[in-house]
Amino acid sequence: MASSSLDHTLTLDIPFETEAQASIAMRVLQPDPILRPQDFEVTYSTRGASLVVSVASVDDRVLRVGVSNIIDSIKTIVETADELSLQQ
Amino acid sequence: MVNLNTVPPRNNRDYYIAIGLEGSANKLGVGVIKCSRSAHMASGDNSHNCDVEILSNIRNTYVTPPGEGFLPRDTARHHRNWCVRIIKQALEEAEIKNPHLDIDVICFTRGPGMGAPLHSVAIAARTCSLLWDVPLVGVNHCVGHIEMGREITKAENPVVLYVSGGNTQVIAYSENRYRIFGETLDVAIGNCLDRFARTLKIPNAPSPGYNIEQLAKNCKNKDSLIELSYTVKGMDLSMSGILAYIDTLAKDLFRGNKKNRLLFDKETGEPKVTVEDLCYSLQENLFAMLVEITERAMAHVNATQVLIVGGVGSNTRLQEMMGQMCKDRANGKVHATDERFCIDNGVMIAQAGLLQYRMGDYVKDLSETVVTQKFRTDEVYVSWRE
Amino acid sequence: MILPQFPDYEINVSLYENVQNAADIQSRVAELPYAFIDANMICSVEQLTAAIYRTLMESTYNRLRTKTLHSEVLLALSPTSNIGEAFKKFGVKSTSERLIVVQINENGSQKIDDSLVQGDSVEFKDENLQSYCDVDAIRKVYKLDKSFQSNNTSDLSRALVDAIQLRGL
Amino acid sequence: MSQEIVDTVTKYLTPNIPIKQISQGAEAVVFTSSAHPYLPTPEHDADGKPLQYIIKYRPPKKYRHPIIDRQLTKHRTLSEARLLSKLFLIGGINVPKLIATDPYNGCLWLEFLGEDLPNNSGFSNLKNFLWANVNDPYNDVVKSTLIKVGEQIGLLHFNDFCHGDLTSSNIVLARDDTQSNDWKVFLIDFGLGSMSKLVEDKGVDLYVLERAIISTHSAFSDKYNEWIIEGFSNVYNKHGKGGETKLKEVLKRFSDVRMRGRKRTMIG
Repeated sequence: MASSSLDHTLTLDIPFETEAQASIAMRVLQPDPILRPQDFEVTYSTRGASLVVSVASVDDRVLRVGVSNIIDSIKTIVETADELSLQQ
Repeated sequence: MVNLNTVPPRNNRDYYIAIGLEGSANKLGVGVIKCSRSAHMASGDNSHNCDVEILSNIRNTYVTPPGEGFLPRDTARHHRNWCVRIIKQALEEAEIKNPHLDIDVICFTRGPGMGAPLHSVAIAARTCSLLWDVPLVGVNHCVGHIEMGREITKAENPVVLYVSGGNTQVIAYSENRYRIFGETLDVAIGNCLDRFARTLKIPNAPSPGYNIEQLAKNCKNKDSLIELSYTVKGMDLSMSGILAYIDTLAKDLFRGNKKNRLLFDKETGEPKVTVEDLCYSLQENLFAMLVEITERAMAHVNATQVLIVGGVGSNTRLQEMMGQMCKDRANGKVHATDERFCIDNGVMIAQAGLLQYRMGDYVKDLSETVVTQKFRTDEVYVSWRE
Repeated sequence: MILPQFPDYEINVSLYENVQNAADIQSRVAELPYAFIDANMICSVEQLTAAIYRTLMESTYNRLRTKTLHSEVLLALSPTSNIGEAFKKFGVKSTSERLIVVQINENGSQKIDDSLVQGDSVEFKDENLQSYCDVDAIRKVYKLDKSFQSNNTSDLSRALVDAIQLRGL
Repeated sequence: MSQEIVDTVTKYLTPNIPIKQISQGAEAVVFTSSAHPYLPTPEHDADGKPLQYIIKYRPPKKYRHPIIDRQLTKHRTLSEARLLSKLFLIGGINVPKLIATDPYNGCLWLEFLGEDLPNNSGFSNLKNFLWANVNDPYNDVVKSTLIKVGEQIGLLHFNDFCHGDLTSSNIVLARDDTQSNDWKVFLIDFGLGSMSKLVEDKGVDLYVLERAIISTHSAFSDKYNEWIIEGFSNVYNKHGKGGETKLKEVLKRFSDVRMRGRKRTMIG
């Protein structure tokens, strides 16, 4: 019932340097629960070196706020990966 | 029997290295500690005496303009902006070249605190853990303060007064938990001082409480006091009424409300009371209440030591009053940690987290790393003490 | 008798029955260096000695409300701070047949003048006091309402001692 | 340092009153004495042993401002004395007898209650009593005693009084002879007590005691707290519909206070 009304959707495709980094980003993001699952859904997956974020929401506003928070977290992950990855 | 050496250090080292990340309020802190794996830690109750060496302790505080408090969203943004830079700086200062080999555990604050700032730091902690393949430990912020305080002061079993922006608790250890004997029934002491500082429109740097303390020191009329209610309820206390009342006084003083006879002379209309007097009376009253509930807990559990932790613990007047109480009470000793460790920092998270890690208690699945705003001190199972 | 906390005061208490000259004594109360108490209003030794204790306490901390220690004893017995009332309720009446005489000497000892009260001197002790105290009058003066049920003198006495300690505080 | 306190008290009570310190609470030092402040002949118990008396002294606290200290000492000494006197007048409530009050020096004389428990288990307050029964924690004597504890608190609250510091050390058990299992329950230490009709104060009282039991007897606290509430409810339920309604209000607030305590937002 609930998911049928989540008709505002968006898919983000975020390229990382390596497949491993994309997978790390997915695992970092996955654990956090969504505050209002009836209004907002998100799934994380990877395609090659890309992180794929699929979002569905009840309206544009909720979608915007939710996506903005996710992007904030992804920025931290990207910066961490860039600056703090182990030197080969 | 407590064995703190169950998990061996990585890379065949004879010492542990832990990094701690703290960001539950407006302070972002990262610290790296080193701790030898000495034989005496394998048995007995030595968690207060781990020979910790602090390799780095970096902090960055989000300071708001006078009259403003810090909001979760803005604080989280501050932490995100600084987090990686601070971690990098802490690693460099600690001369960590290869975190995969040189670090045993990444410790981060899981709560209590403001959700958004906690989360922003947890994201960085998880990423580091996966990048470096180093285990994670989620730490209770209050337990971090307690363990750091015990290590710094070598206080074995103190009654802990935890006083900060969000917490006012009297805690004592019993049967593997830090149990709360008394606490505020409404606002926290630090919050109370912060809010009064906002009414006074005094600067938030270095901290509102520090500036109130300086004003109180400059009070010219220490022989008299503005009468405030004294609201100790058993081992608990209430502060919201006192705050509301003194806030009204301050506002009347600024507005020049001559009808307030307590503030203005009936004949001349001259003010009888200064901002310094208000700060002095507020501190004297609130701190007397804090010391009293601490003494009550000491009497209840037969303790002779007190440890003050949390940001308000760096107030010298509070330390002085606590010291006097302990002195009069069977020559007990007060152990105020020094300011570097009273104020939120990463080292304390590393210290508590490392103890937990050495008992084999670390994150097995990232779902255990979800942060929580509400996380009571007595929820943590303290495996590292008898 | 000496109260341990106030060793400088020597206290004498005498109890008389079949008193003949109550009216005479009452007319001279102001000039005689004693406190005269109607024994019907006293149900136990502790009731009176608690009042004496309070008197010496107030004296030590300069808080006497009356001119002499003897008049202060009468006030101390009373649950209210009205001195006239205290004398009326607890002091000697022209019709009193049983009397307690209290003498407090600061520094040095004196005896109660044997010829003062014309009556039979008996021991000042609980059994004697209980046998003739007027429980109803006492309850009324100390405003003990019906909800307080004192089945024995010791409960009654305890309530009076409480009232004596806390008057005016 | 507490020698300084002993010296001060000795000076003020004079050496004619022998004192022995038995405890140093947070705000008061408690002594026993064989001397009565004003009774001319010594009192004895049923076995002919001379009675002891309690002297509860609130020393000046140097850590706090002298104005706050004087006010608190006087206020608490007097308020404790007043409460003891009022509570005695209510049938069924057991509190120590008030012997003398000295608000000028922060001193109360009280009746001595309780005994030393067998096997070095300490003085017979509820805390030590429960420890003494740790090997058989749910025995009938423990149960009936805890129900009586609840009844005392119930009587207190039903009559609109609150204790303000209800811990297991502030509940004293006394019995007529050392063979008896019939403990009489006394509430002591009313320094923070008050007359109060507020459900909130009553809820906090119950919460404070519950937490005291949890923190010192955590393994058995569920049952213990249940028995206390059983006794507490007995008192209210004796007063018909009105009593039951009042009981519901107090217990509701008690659980609210508990939830607040557990879930209070705590920001680092």
